[in-house]
Amino acid sequence: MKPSGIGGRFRRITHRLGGAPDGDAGDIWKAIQLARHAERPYPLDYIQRLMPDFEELHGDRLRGDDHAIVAGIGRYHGQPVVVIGQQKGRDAEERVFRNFAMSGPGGYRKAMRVMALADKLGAPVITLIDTPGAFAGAEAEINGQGGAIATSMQTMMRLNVPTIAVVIGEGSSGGALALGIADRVVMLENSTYSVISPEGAAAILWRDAAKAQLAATAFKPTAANCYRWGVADAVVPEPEGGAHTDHDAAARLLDGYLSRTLRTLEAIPPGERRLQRRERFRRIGAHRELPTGGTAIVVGVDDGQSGRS
Amino acid sequence: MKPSGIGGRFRRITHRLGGAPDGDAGDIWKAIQLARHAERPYPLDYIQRLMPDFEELHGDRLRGDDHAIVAGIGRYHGQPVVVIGQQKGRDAEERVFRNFAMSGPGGYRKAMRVMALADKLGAPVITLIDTPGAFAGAEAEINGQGGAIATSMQTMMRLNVPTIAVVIGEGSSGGALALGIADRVVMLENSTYSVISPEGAAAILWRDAAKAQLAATAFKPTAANCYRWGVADAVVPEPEGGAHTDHDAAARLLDGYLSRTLRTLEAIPPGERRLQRRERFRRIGAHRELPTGGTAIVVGVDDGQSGRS
Amino acid sequence: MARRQIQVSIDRLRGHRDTPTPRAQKLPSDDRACPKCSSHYRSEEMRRNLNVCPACGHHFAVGGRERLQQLSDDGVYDELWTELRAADPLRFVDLQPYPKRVEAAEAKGASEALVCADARIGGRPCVIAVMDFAFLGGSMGSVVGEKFARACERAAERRVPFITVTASGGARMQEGVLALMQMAKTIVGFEALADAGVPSIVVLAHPTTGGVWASFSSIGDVTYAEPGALIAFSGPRVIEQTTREKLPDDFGMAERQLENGHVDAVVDRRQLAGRLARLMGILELPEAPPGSLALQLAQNGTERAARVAQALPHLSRRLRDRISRGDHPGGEGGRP
Amino acid sequence: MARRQIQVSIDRLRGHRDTPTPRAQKLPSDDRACPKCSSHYRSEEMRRNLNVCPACGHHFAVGGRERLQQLSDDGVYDELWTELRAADPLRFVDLQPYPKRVEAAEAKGASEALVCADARIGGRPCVIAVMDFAFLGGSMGSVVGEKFARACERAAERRVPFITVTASGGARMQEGVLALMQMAKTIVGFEALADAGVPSIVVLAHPTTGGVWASFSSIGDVTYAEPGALIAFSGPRVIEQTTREKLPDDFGMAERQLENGHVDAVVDRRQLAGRLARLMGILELPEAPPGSLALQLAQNGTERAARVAQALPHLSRRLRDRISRGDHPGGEGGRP
Ligand SMILES: [Zn+2]
Ligand SMILES: [Zn+2]
Repeated sequence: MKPSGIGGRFRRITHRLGGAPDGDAGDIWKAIQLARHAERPYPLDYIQRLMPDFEELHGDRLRGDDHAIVAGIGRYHGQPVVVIGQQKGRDAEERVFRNFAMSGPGGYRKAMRVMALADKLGAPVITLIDTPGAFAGAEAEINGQGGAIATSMQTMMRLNVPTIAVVIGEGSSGGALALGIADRVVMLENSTYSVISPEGAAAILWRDAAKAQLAATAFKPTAANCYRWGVADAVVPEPEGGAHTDHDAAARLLDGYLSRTLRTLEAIPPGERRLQRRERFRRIGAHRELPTGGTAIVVGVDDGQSGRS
Repeated sequence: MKPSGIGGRFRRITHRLGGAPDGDAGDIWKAIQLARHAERPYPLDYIQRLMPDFEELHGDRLRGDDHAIVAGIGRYHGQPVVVIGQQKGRDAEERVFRNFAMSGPGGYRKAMRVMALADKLGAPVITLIDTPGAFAGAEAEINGQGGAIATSMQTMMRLNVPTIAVVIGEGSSGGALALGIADRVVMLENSTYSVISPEGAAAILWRDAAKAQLAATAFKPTAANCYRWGVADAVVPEPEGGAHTDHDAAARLLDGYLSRTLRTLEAIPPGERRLQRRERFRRIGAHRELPTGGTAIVVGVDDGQSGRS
Repeated sequence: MARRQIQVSIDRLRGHRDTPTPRAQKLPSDDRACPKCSSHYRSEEMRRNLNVCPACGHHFAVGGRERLQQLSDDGVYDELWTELRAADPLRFVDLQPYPKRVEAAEAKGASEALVCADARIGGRPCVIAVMDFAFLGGSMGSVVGEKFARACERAAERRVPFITVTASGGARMQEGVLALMQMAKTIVGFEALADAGVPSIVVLAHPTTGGVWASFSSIGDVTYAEPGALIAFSGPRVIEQTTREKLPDDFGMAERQLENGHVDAVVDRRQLAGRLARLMGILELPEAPPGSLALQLAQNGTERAARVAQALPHLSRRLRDRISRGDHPGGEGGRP
Repeated sequence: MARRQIQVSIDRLRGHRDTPTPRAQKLPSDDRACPKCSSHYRSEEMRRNLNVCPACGHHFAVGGRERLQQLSDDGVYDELWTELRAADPLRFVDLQPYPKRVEAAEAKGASEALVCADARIGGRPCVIAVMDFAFLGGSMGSVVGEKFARACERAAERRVPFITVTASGGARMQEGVLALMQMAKTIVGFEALADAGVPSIVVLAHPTTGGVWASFSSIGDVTYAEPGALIAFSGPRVIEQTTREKLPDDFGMAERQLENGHVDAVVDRRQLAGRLARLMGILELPEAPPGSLALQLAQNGTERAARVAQALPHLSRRLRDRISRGDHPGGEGGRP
């Protein structure tokens, strides 16, 4: 392949990444609509199916209880497991109550407080991600929205227990990633994971909020693409037509993945598991290398195999 | 000695505790007045004398910066040391700014945040205690004054670095104890350490705020008594007439104790040091034991030696 | 887990069980009046309803042993360390000498402001420590601190949950700075639980204030509160005196503290035992100690190690097929 | 510590040093106008004042290499990893293709939005990572994440402080979810520092927003901010659009964030190098590695063990004498 210098043409890194991203705008837009479907199962829908004995915990132990995030501990396959999820509302009233699953710093701090409990008890942590982003508000800023997200990531990076993050709907921006640092990050078949919500992207990049569909598809945020990029470790299938068509079946499919993966993770010593988790996030990204010699080097998301050509 | 049953007479435990508490009301009141002397050195007075290179840190990383507590890191005898102190104001304006050294939850959370830095860097922690108590206000309660004090104690109990708490003035109530969990707890010669401020005690126990002097002396909160009770590990002398007469000399005397003690503590492996710290607080207290046989047993503050009689 | 009958004579304990609360004592007869709805009830009737007003749900105070009886299966529990009694290290005298106060409190039947016991709730063994507001306002002195620490250590050793029900005005003034230090001692007790990975469940009853709220009771793993319980470091009166603030009537109440983020749930006393049993069921550690599962699966250690170093498989074209089969690259653990 | 001359040719780097900020580029001449006080200055004059308005103290933007030069002793630093360049994993196109944007940014001289270097400040070695707002708004993509993590790892290995100066609009949209993941990568970098006990010092320049504020830049060990810098997760315009709130002019400004508890100090750029040097002096670990002091004092191990088990000495009557001598029971460590 032709070497590229500064300002030279970009090499295609798609082969290295396991194929070009799926770019069909129609398919992507469909996934985005399914990920946000009003009847899609939310964390409490999964929780009640996966663990009928579940104790929801409330409060950040600082100054409030953020309803955009539900957190608690339940009995799952014979052991206590902590679940933390971003909860959208099912009807108009609940949507306001849940603030459309856009939490403030208190939500992440509630999550961290429950993570600490998981670490104390040795209970695995499962996060269920479904948010258009962290809340944008003056009070949230004063209370340290940035620091809350960063500290949540740091806390998850340090947990001694097995952790799985599942993107169940739309995972947008740092508000999603705050709960997304885990030993395994997986996505439901029709979920999306993106740096920003379509509406936010349209306003910022196209300077036109009406360009949401265009913006959404530009990010190609489907599960299959995220898998290719190394952002998702696995894609969990949904019932035919999408998770909203059959909550029970969706929960069963997720259950299969979670229970198998928890067994796998529990077999790894905690210290090693923590290092692997770190290494996982240390690797993700795509850049070119430009040695002084002028030869282009491509480094993909995973440098365990040769990335030089 | 005569065994005592339920409702029987209390045995004197003073011998066990190294002598009866000094009960002279005049002496006690004098110590209380010296501990609260308006010219007494405050944390920043000691800090500027002990460590001219000191970086004050601000903020709890949550929502504010409580000026009743000063915290930072300074160079002390060739190593970084974290200092956290309760700071009264020197004049009327500063007293209001410092809220009379009565901090809210944010003050303790600022302290904890700086303690975490100490643990990361391996820097010893020195706390300087001087407060009439934690602030009593509605906002402080909503923000979890109770939990902040408890968590601060827990954090100090867990620190891996050497820690010394110094009562430099008046140490009253949980507001003082929040910074008082350390490998060594020491008191300046004229400082006091009590469960409540004299004014608070008068209002509660005598139902008469004017009875402050009576209440103050009833608690016998002098350094010598606290030493007898095992609450203080050492008493650090002050200049003749009290610390307020010569801040430089007071700082030199404290410096001698701190530098020697840090060397001693640093020689103990962190895990052992933490266990000793726990054991120290596990022991403190005075109670009777009443076996079924009816023989009274006195257990003092320290059961390393025989306490049975 | 098989239900084991606890071998303990509780005859002597039962004698103490019905210690009436201070409020009830003020009534001349066996009657109680509800301060919220003014209904009158016989003590026996009230007790059967767990000291909750049958008309309006107002939660009356409950004595330490009465609470243990309410929570324990069949009312059977095994009280611990009744031999620990208050001393008078300060020779403290306020309006009366401290020993006189202790004698008067002991004469009502309780031995101290904290009652500890081995018990079972819903068949699950636990260690319970209950504060008794009737004993010197549930104040925390050296005996409370010592018993509390022992109870934590006992739960940690036996690996059974630790449950505590609070009701306290705070530190016991009459023991001075030694009472203050008991706050730290309760933190030491909780450290033993943390080391053992044993859960702490805190139930906040009315009132939980001062040094008790500022120590163990605010840092439980799970925190329930009884309806209407006052939960505060500084009580409303102290705050109003200090800051001249006018506080709302429900200031510091359990329901507000739930909103403030300091409580996980407000639980009606009549549901409390059931909730605790259910919670213990959730929190129970798997029968096998941690690591045994690891051993069991250690056989695939080499496979695992290979996966850790493994690069992203070049499987893109087969991805969709595999998704539809639920059979993802990387096997059961997904991609390494 | 002896001052070591860094062996590095900076001729090539100097060529890039004067990258003008976007604002300055809009001016036709070599002049700059202060948006706060309207004073006009020549670029050279402004640069000598570290891009701070000499009249009113307004802090102008500073390019990455310019910042390195400002902070490093004698303006000498050793830039790292210039060979890392942006890729286009999404084949992203908004109003123009992402590669075109990168080309245009690179053409101005900078290689990416983060510039890393070995340097000395006040004689103390450190690793510095500076964001360059002129390069695609200082946005954080894969190259920024990779360089950042490497810089942290390098500081951890060499046990020298890590200093970062931020100026960023957040994640680089054009790299999609891979840009989002760089937030996590910076946390991994900080974990390396935490493991090594190496301090992280964050300097927040205008603006520090979005994913940069929501990752490493909000969790430094010590956090300085430049006067007037906007520090926020969501910027004021987004908030006003979302919530219809009318925000004060100084919303999210460094001075407010100091009050809000998120910043340790607001530091004028002209004092910054001095402050950093002083701070590194405080934080410097003792020459001897941890434990050597322990070894040195291990000789009194038996004495110490005895003291640990030792009970409170019965020394009350001698206490006062000893206090006055400064010679307390328990020796240098006080009571065990
Ligand atoms: Zn009623
Ligand atoms: Zn100006």
